[in-house]
Amino acid sequence: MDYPIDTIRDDFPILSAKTDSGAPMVYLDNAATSQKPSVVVDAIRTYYEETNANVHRGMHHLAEKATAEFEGAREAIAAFVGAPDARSVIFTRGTTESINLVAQAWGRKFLKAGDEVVLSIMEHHSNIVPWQMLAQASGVRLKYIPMLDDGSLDLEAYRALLQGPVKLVSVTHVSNALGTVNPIAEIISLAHEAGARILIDSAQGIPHGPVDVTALDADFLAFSAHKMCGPTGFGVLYGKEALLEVMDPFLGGGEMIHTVGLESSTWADLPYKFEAGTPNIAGAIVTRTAIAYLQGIGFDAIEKQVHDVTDYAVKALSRVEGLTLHGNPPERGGALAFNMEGLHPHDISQIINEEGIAIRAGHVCCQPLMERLGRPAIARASFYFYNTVEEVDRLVASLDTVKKIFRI
Amino acid sequence: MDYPIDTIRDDFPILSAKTDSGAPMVYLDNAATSQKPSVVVDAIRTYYEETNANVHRGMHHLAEKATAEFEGAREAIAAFVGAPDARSVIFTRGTTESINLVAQAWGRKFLKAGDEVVLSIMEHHSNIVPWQMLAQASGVRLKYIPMLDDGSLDLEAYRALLQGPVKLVSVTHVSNALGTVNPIAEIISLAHEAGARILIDSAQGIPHGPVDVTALDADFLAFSAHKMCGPTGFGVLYGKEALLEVMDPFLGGGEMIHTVGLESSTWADLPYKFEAGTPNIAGAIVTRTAIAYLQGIGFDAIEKQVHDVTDYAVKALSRVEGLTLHGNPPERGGALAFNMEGLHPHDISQIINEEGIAIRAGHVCCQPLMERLGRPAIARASFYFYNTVEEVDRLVASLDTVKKIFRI
Amino acid sequence: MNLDELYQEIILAHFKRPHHARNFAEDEAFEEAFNPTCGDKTRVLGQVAGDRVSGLEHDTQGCAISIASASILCERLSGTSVEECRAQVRTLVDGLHGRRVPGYPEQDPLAALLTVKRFPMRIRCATLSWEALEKWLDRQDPA
Amino acid sequence: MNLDELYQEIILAHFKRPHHARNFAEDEAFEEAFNPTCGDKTRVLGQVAGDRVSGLEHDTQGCAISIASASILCERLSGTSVEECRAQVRTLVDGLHGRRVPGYPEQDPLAALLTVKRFPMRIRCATLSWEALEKWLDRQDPA
Ligand SMILES: Cc1ncc(COP(=O)(O)O)c(C=O)c1O
Ligand SMILES: Cc1ncc(COP(=O)(O)O)c(C=O)c1O
Repeated sequence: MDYPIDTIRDDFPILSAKTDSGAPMVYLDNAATSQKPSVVVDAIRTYYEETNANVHRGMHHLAEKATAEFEGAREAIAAFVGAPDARSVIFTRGTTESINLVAQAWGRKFLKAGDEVVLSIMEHHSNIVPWQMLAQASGVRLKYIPMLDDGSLDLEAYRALLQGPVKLVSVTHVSNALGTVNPIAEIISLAHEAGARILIDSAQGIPHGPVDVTALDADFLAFSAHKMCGPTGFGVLYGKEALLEVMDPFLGGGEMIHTVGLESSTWADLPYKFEAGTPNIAGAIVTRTAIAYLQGIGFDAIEKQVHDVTDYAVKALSRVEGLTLHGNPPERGGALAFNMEGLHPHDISQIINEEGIAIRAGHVCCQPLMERLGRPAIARASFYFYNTVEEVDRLVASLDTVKKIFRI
Repeated sequence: MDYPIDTIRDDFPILSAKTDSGAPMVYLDNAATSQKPSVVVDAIRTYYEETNANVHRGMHHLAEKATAEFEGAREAIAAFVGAPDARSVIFTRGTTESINLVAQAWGRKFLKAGDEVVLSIMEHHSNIVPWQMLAQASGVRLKYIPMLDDGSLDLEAYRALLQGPVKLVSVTHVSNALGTVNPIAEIISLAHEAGARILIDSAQGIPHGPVDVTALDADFLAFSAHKMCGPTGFGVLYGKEALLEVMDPFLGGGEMIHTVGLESSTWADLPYKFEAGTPNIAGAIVTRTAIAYLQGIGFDAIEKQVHDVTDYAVKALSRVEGLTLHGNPPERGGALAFNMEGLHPHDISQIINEEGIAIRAGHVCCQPLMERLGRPAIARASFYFYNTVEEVDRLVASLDTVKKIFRI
Repeated sequence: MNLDELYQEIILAHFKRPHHARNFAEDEAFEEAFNPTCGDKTRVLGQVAGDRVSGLEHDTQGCAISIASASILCERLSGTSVEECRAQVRTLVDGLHGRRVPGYPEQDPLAALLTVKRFPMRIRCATLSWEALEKWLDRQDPA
Repeated sequence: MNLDELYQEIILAHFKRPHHARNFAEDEAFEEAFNPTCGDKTRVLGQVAGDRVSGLEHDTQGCAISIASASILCERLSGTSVEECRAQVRTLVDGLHGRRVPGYPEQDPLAALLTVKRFPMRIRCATLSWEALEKWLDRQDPA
């Protein structure tokens, strides 16, 4: 069966929008956030119009219904990531909060001065700064896996780093800048061989293909709903139950307690110990809808479409004179980064925006990677399963306009 | 002009719903979360179908639009609370996260062993547990303002507590259990006279009437959107700029940084220093819609309706034999707590739910208050501006059913 | 859902006049179970001689279901063996969670308790004292 | 929006051949402004003799707007008084934020720079070097 691209695009009304300048939009900023299909937006409405109540604490009709849908979402998300139990699925605001949760609730308790945390040079700021804050608080040392020129991680150097007193490795599944798909199965087993725990930042991974935390033996895995057709303000931390059990709580408040005394309190069971306050209830429930939508299309089909479009883009952009594509990793997700001679990415992005083309320009939250590339900023095009090769053609054509305006 | 209760109720489709048992619903659990008017739900759709993009970092059409709406929401929320500048409005997941933010980013830096934090016995767990966690980490001591039998705070005792080395007072604006409206202007000025900072937990206050942080001279103020017709997963911390400026960051990640190096980073300006990661963008934008909706009805009208209905309920419930209403504070918001002789609140709640009536039963996240009342649990009815005296009548009538089932 | 099913005569009777109920002193050898979402709390203790459990008592703060459940528990299990107690706990808890259908005789108070399974938010009320008993049994014979 | 307005000939000329631009050594007495949302960075230094500012130079990593802006700044303000420099900074920044309309002559490169105000996401690009200059002036005469 052919990939039903037209039907799929119809699921996203925004893809037919025009920009202020009247140009039909080409949305190539999916690594920043994905668009949302109508089923997800409809599910938000249905939640608020038919179910809305606070969860867990009420025994009236709506509270029961909201709680059942909310915990049903947890079960569905647990199944989606291959978690053995819904207890190990913690709801957060997004990848960033998930990583901070581990840094604070696990790192502050179990890491001490001199212990090492291994990151990589291609991490998003959200997988760097929490560890720097931990380092400041506890004296932990940070080490970075360097990158080869093709944009892949230097696994030899990684092995060497693992000789040190490494207690945790925290790396990205897929680079949000270069699109590099890292060999996480190998990275995880090397970490475990060295006796280290591992966190996988799958913000850019899981939107493109399911992850099985049990098969991978990941200790922690973080992702955001908004990059996979879900709502803003919702994300997940998966953690092995045995690890979560012994961790300190993260934030304090309603929901995460067992008993509250004047002097001290005791903590609720998993996963609630880590979920203080009223959660993003609608967020959880419609993230389940988003996952079901993606599964309905099929992750194989999604991967193939993204792969085909990205591949096409790599080839097309390689032919643009004066354009440098960064990296050429063995496996690439739906993102690519480039620069053009004599042009700053901002100007590129601004000009092609007038033709309706949305890409991102800047450090894309990867300043250390920019240092490594020797560029203060890059232009990034990132694709999802609703993008097409025709859109890539429009991107490429728009770069001519840029050159024309800049008399290049 | 008469209060247009029918039009208002029409704004909330869920209010016309029936429960599983076929009874028309009477939603009296507003202190847990409010219902959402259609304009808010529509605004969510509009955002996702016409604007959705990640904020701040892009210069394409959608990113500009999303950023403008997101920052426009901040301006509107700043104006709503009387903040002198939008820089002092921090976006969080809700009241709970807002309070944790202060406990961690301000408390850990500026409070030391022996310093005292004054809370009250009627606080929600979300305004107790973060301070207990701080106490554990830093040796700060917690003191509690006791409560008089009428459900109001003992201000004499508060003055006495302020003789101690108090660095912070953190109290609720309105009790979520008893409905007590605390005299926050007085509480704030007493705290300031004693040289202490003050945080107001306005989760139950601001939904019923606007707060002017500048006039009140509040140092910090926290609230949640979901209790005031807004979405789940969004809340606010207002803080005085001078305080926010010198605080440490809270969570680390994208958006909250200025520069990121391998070893250390520098922080972004306010308010971004406290907003790591992709925020709940839709949440912020539609909270503005919720506030505009409330303003459209008019807070005077809202307050009057809630007051009238609550008053009516107090009188009607007082006539129910065997029913004890807790507290009789000089000023009462839209909540009241009661117990019935020979009955447990859960059974009450369960039985009246069959008649469509949604109240809450339990400790309502106030275990220390339950201790004070000498009750393990209470039944709570809480009202918002769409509730009516007829609904109160139905509540009261339903209590007869409870008695009948229990042969009382 | 029919409330008369939940609040059957026998449940109400046990709630209104709970058997084997008293206020325990803090230093007695009870075990406790607590439901943080609602604040209900039940404590259970008894004696063990040989493999016989006797004199089960409870101290319960809670709703009609949790009190009746504790009362029925003490009445039904006092005088049985440790083995039998454990088996009864598993049977009731599994029954309430719909994992297995216990073969309680129709007039058995346990059959009345089992109807709670149709009210998901109340299942924990019914299991609370049974959790406490299980903890208490664990402490008696840590095998 | 018309891009030709943003990328006028004079802006492009300054971008392609920026005036008074060079790479500063880390120990020179520059001041820096940085835009964290995009990573653009500009550094400015000069000399002050009496109340005269001279020899303004910049070291800018950034887009066409930020580079052209820094280039125009150095060209226009070298040789003016400290007072005049400060006034020009305020005039341009206020003009870009739409708070006041400066009376730049039509052919003035500053008039070209001012068109950036119609592109909200780029205003910071245009003000970056001016922020750095202001910081640098503050250090010269901390009055
Ligand atoms: C007085 C009070 N404070 C704090 C909270 C916590 O708010 P949230 O759960 O939205 O974080 C609540 C809500 O339950 C409350 O009523
Ligand atoms: C690789 C990677 N990690 C972490 C994040 C942070 O995710 P969020 O902003 O949703 O918290 C992102 C998204 O920008 C990302 O691309």
